Amino acid sequence: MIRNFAVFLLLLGLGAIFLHLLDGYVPASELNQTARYYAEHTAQDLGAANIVTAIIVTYRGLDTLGEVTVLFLASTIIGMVLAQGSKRQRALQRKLPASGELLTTGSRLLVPLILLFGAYVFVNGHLTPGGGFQGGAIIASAALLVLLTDPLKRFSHKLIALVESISGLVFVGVGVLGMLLAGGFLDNRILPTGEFGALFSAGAIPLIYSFVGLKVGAEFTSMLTNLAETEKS
Amino acid sequence: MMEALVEFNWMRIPWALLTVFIVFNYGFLMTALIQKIAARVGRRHGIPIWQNYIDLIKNYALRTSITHGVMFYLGPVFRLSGGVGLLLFVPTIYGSDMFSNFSFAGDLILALYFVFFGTLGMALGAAESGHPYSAIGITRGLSQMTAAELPFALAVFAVALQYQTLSITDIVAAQQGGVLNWTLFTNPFAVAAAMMSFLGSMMRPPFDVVLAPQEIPIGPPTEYHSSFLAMMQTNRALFPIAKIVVYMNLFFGGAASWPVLFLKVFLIYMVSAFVGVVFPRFRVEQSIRWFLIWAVPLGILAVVLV
Amino acid sequence: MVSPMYIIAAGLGGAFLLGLLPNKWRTIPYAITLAILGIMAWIAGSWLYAFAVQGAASVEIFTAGTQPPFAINFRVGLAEASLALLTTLVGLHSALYMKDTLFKQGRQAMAVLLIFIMALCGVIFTRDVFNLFVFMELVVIATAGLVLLSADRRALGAGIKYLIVSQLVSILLLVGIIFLYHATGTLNIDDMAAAQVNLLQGGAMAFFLLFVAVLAELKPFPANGWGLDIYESAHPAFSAIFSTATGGATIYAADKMLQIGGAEWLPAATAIGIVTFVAANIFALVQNNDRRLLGYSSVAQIGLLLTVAGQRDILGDAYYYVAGGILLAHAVSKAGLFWLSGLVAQRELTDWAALRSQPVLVFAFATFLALLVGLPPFPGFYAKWDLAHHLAAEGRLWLLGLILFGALVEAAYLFRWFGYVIKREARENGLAWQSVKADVAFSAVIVAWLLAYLWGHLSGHGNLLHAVPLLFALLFLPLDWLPAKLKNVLAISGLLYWFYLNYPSYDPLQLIFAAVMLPGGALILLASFQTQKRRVGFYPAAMLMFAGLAMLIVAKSSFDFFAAWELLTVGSYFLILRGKHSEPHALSYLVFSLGGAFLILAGFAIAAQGAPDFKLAALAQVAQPYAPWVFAMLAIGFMTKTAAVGVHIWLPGAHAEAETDVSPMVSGILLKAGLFGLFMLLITMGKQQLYGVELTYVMLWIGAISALIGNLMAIFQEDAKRLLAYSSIGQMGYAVFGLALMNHLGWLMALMFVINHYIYKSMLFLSVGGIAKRTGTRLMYRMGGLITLMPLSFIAVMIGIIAMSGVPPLSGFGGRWIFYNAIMTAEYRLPMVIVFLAGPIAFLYLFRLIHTIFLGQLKDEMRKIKEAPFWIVLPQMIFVVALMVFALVPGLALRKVDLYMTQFFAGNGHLNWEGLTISSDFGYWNPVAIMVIIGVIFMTLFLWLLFVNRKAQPVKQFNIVFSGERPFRPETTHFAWNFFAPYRKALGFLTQPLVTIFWETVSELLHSAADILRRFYTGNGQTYAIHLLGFVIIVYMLWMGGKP
Amino acid sequence: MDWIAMATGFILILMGLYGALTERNILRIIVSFTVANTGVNLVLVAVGYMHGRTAPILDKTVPVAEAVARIIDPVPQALVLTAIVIGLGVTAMMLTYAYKLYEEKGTLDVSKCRDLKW
Amino acid sequence: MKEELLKRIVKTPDGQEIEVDPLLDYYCQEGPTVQPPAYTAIIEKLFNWARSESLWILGFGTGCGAIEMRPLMTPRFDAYRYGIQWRPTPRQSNLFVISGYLSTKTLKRVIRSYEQMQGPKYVVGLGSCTINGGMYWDSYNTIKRLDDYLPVDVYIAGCMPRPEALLAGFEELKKIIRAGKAEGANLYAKNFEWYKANQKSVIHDWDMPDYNW
Repeated sequence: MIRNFAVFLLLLGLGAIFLHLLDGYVPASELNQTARYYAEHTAQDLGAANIVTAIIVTYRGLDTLGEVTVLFLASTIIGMVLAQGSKRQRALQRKLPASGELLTTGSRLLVPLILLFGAYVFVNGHLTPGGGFQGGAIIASAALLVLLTDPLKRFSHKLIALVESISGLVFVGVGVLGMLLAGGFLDNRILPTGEFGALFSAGAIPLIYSFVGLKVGAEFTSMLTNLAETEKS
Repeated sequence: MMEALVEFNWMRIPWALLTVFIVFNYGFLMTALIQKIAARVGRRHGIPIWQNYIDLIKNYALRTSITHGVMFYLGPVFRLSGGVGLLLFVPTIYGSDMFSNFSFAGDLILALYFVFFGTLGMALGAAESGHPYSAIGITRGLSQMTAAELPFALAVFAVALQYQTLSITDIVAAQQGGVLNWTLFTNPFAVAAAMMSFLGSMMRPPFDVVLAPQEIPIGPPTEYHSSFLAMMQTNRALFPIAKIVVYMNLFFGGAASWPVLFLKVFLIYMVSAFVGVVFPRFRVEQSIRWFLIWAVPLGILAVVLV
Repeated sequence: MVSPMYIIAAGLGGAFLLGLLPNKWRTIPYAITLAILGIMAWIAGSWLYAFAVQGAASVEIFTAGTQPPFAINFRVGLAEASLALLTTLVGLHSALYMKDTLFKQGRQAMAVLLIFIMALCGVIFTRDVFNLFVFMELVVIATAGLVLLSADRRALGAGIKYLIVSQLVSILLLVGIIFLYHATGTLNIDDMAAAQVNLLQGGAMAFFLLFVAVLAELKPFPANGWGLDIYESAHPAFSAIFSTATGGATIYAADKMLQIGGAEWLPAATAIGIVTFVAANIFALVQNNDRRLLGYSSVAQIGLLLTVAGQRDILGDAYYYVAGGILLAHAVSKAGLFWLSGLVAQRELTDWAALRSQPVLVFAFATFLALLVGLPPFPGFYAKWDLAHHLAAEGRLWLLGLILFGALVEAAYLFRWFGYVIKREARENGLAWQSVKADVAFSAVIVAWLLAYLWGHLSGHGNLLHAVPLLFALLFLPLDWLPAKLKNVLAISGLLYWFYLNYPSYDPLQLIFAAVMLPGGALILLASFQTQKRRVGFYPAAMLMFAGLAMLIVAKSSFDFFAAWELLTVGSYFLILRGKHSEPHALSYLVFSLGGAFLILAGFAIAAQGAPDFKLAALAQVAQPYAPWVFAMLAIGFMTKTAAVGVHIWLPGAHAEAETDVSPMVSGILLKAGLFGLFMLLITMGKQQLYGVELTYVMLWIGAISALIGNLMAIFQEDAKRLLAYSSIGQMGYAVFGLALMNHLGWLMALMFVINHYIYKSMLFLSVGGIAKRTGTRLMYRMGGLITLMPLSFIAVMIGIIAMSGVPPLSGFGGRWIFYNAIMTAEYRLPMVIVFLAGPIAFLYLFRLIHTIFLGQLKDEMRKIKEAPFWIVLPQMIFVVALMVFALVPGLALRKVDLYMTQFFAGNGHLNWEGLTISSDFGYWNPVAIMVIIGVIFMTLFLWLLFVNRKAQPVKQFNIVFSGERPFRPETTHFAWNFFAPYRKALGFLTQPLVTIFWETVSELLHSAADILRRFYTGNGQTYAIHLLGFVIIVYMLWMGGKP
Repeated sequence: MDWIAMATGFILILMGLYGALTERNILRIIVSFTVANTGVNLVLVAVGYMHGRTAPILDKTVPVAEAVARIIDPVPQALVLTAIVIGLGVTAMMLTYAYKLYEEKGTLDVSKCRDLKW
Repeated sequence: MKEELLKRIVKTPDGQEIEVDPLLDYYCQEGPTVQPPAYTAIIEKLFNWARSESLWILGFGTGCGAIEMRPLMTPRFDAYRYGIQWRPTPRQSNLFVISGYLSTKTLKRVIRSYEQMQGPKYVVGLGSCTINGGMYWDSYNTIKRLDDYLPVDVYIAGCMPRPEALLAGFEELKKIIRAGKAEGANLYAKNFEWYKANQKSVIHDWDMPDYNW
């Protein structure tokens, strides 16, 4: 009881801090220097329509690299932790009722569409809103749908790991190439920026972002499958 | 080293022996006289004056003796050499070169610390005898002596400060010319403290628990006999006189001639006799407390006020 | 030069590459991991080489080809390169260490490890705040993953707590970053620093959140429960990385944050740092799980680093030297200790005693502790010295005091642990020995000594490892396998040669101390010939002590003096620790000595007032407001070494429990170091007034009281060595009293005591040691009647007690004579009273010593014992001869120094030495004449008695008059137990152990406070999160207050 | 009016934290932390919002020339994306720990694993 | 034989086993030797005169005569006038006054004290009990003739002689000493075995060396 009351008090304090922040907050009237730079230079430097993607992939490419590593890390650790062999066999033998008619036919129809839509999203990352992460999530949702319909379905871990590692290596490779050929690590100008708005424009951004999409999709699916395979009940 | 031997006045040795002989005889006679006076206080006739000589001869005449080891021998030797040494390092007769003995070598501090020489040796010898009573006697003697020495050391320091010198001959010289400039009158607190400590060191009743005949048979010298005892008897005659000579020189104006010395020594000795005859015996912790409560404050006063 | 970006690329590339390999493979992925870690280390190392050796400027690395504020940039300077090298090396070694665990877990764990190290390097290099957040989160997740590697099942709980708290931290961090971005308009650290965050609208509040979040990562005091659990339960190799690399990287991140925050935030960082440092150290006092203790210690060290970071404004360019020294010392020692903990099977502190089976590991353990506590010659020592000086120069004394107090507490519990290792009995399978793990641990030792050399080289005060005496001492480490006799010859010749080498350069005062310490030490070392075994560890420790002493005497600057002081303290600690039951006593000795040493450090720091190289002679010119404080501190520091009353309780145990030949070394020689210090102090600073009280007058009283108390307590001891130890306190009290008289003869008396005390105390300790070896006991009442069986020891003890009691013929009387002449001209008289009482009391315990051991009744079991071993008796006989010579011709030693001292006291009261008589203004003393006269009287009487008793019948021990009865048994007739019972009744109240009770209550207070307060960590993850939240709120309320 | 988004973000954080710190069951803690993370993401985005401006996508409606005047601040958008992914990573870790906790201790109560204390 | 006097094996501090026989190890086994007057007659006459003038009595009172010795210290009789003094230890005393009947138990202590006295030592027997057993003539545990066990110099008859008789006895003893005939110690040394046989015939638990130095 006292703990809850203590937590409540502390959160009131934190609330005070946030209030302090809030009333000290004055929304900016126009872009600050970083944002203005991005707004002006993204188009002709990188040739990417979606400034956010440009920032994510090139300007703050290292963050993205970090993110991807976070995901890779999470999936490897889950794989490491849940990879105890014995549980996997027990999970297979258990008897399950067949999933509903609606679900099986629906999924059979929707899965390819979702996959296609996911691919579209991460391919056009530099033009339309969205990008590698969003596309990967969509692909993973497809995998989730498949698992929902048939919980005992096993994806081949080898394939997922392969996709994951290759896309990671490509990402790092492109980064290193950026350093060798262009201005710095993860610089996208190793490929021609092409004319503004076209599919094959903005240098290496689409390439990086699509591989990021594949990698994220692979990692999510591996996480999901690992969690699913160790399901007891 | 050699030139020191050459200029050393060889005549000093016979004079020193003469001093020892005089003091030795005077010691025997005076201690017998004091015992006779103490006896007369008890309405007894008391021992004949020359009894000490007889006892000495009788002890040397004893035909057998036993020994507990080397240290047993060294006990009385330390004791007597302590007594003789103390006598010789202090000038007995002021002014006469003959009787200033070897006082050229050391001075007040040597006298102060040489008292311990005899005590240490006696303690070692008695301990070698292996007798528990002698060990108990020594612990009592040493404990009492530490407390007794403190007022004396303070008095000596006060006197040294007063006369700004550590040489006994200078101190005696400063007290010449009339009774009034004795230290007794110029620095009474020091003398009071010194006399109290004098009582403690004379092994007379209030502080004679060390040699208590009934309680632990005469303490340290329990195992000593025949010629060892004879040597101790000579020291028991010689050592008090030597100590009193020091007291006399420091506090009572020294002695210009032998008769004056004999008289002063006798009177100082009588002080402890008077007190000894009247008072019962203190336990060791009582005597320590007595010294620390009564004698030491006087000594501190002497040191601070000088 | 390869761009540091490749470190990141290599780390990531390797991780993804490992992803490709099939699960079954083990050796190839492991090889890849090691290779990549090696490459990363090589890159960092090459950059460090570029900066350190070629002195290149720091380099900016841009990503994405655009200027920093608009893209993330890395900066690599000297600090970053060294930190990166540290991280990668520790990562590599830990990978080597965790070979079996990694093999069991497979390639995923190796990938996680690679990413973990890469992320840490990222945190070090990045100059972008959000990028810093990303790398920190990477570190969090990698840590959560790697924690599960541990064999300890409780790691799971630790992981959960860690994740809960890091979630909270990441929330605060994110909010802080975005609002800071909103305020400054940029995410780059350097731009933010330029933008004066505190003045901007809402900037201070945003920075506060960011600052608090980064600090929370550093495990500050109230909110560090979660960190400690990880240390306790994770795999030791991971804990090594976690405490060194993560600690280092995060502290560097915090330092970057402080650059943004500017000077207003430094006091906050200092406050949090010092609270963490002191609290963590106090909590560590009651730990008995080794890894949790190491956890507390690393939290404390990180707190200290934060404090140092908080002082970066006053440290100026020395900042990297001090912070680097402390950080690297912490890193290498923690890594080494965690790796060692992997070798020990059980987790109790006492189980580490199993290390004793491998002496190399014990040496490694000692190196790591010395490195951590900051003892010379390790970097921590130089760093603490400079830190203290800068703090004192700025007048931040309370901070200096807290740091030194924390360091003392830390030294206490670490060396208590060392005592367990050396002394406690080891279980048979205590050591889980694996050669790989041992090699990794030992590599840390090599790095430690390299760092020691490097920091010495960089320090402005001259490299300690260049000091010849110290090198000579360290030479004995590799030579430890030689037989003891050979090493002893080497040691003795080394000491004598060093004395001979420096003989012309000593001034008379130094000559006396040097003569006592070096040839004197060689003389006592003679007694070490009697051991047959190899005596592993004795000679390095002994020579370390002697090296410290040799350097102390010739020290010119305060740094050399203090370094020598700590060397001899450490050397003597290891020496005393060798005794069978000396563990608690050695610990109390070390804590008192280090306490004193830290006081001296504080004193020198305040005296220096920022001067880089402070000469000892400059002590005289210290400005008035500080001079008395400096004098007081230095005097107390030196008096802990001479065991003045109040700080004396370590001495009896330390000297009594030490080995036979160590006791004389420690008692006869080591106490003189304190006296030499006091001499140096009084020569330079002379009389000082503090609040109107004359400090030398206080010293006079302290000297007198310790003389009285020392002698008084010596009387009632039943153990012979304790008796001698207490008497040393008394004699040192005399010497301090002489020094405090502040006149020519007083100092001469102190010197006389230096020589006298060395001769007779070493002699007595050697003889008592020899007797204890033969009779198997030190209790006096169980011995007795040994005079016939051990005549040489008897002669030595008798001469010793005659000299010590001050009875005329021997040299003790010389000391008393000078004492009397000295007090004649002294202006204070009351302390004399106590010293006069202390004089005769010395008599009592001396007689007790000789009576109960040699005279009295011989016990049954002692009937057939032989004389003490030859090598113990030989030095005693040499001492007897030395005593006789010194008694006869004191001028030999004192004449030159007497002239030398006239310069200090304008010639009043000096002695003149014509022929054999020594005369002062008041009296004269002719030692030769006295000796001859007494000798003649003595011999005549002795011969007369021998002649008269030539037919005396020698009898045995029971032929005594026992009032007609037969003595029962020798034990019952030997009067020795409670020897001075009446004295105890009379003056017993003076010997109440008040000081002991005081110090015990202090330590009891600390331990119980720690024990109660540590319950604060309840073990519940949510409670830890609440603690963190509370910490944030408190810091907010305390610091932000009304700020915008 | 545009402070509503940020205020809701802060409120979401406080609610999430309250849930995380008082709930015993680890799954509920994970869920409340996710709520808190969404709150943070909301605040992140809200900071970047500028009144009367549009998304930073340069297409036909927002030509490159007047981009500076028409688009909102793109940087928080980029940051929020990374924050979301990192939030997901930490949540995945928490789920693994929850799974291991249940497997080890057989319970989902966080306060049960308190053996590492003092 | 008492337990503490039995031979025993003792372990020394360095582990060996040594055998300790208290009677042999703690006591000197030598017998007494005849001590002839060492110097010329004149010196011996002087010594005898000195020995007679300073008789130191051992404070060892047995039987009912000890009470008679006390008045000698009081003003009325004052034996100090004659150089007679009491010494608490046998070492320093020359005269051993056996002041009454002697049980065998006390005889054992008397023998020990007598043998611990030095050089020319004299024994004075008080009362008839020392002469012929006195009124305890038929008692099973008293000594009938003191002379069989110790060389006695003077007997002072009376069933407890008064102090004046004691003083007269001491005068008698002085005469004998001055005449040089008080050689009891040498007599004891000469017929040591005879004395010892008599003593052992009466004392059965003989747990001390033959001659107690």
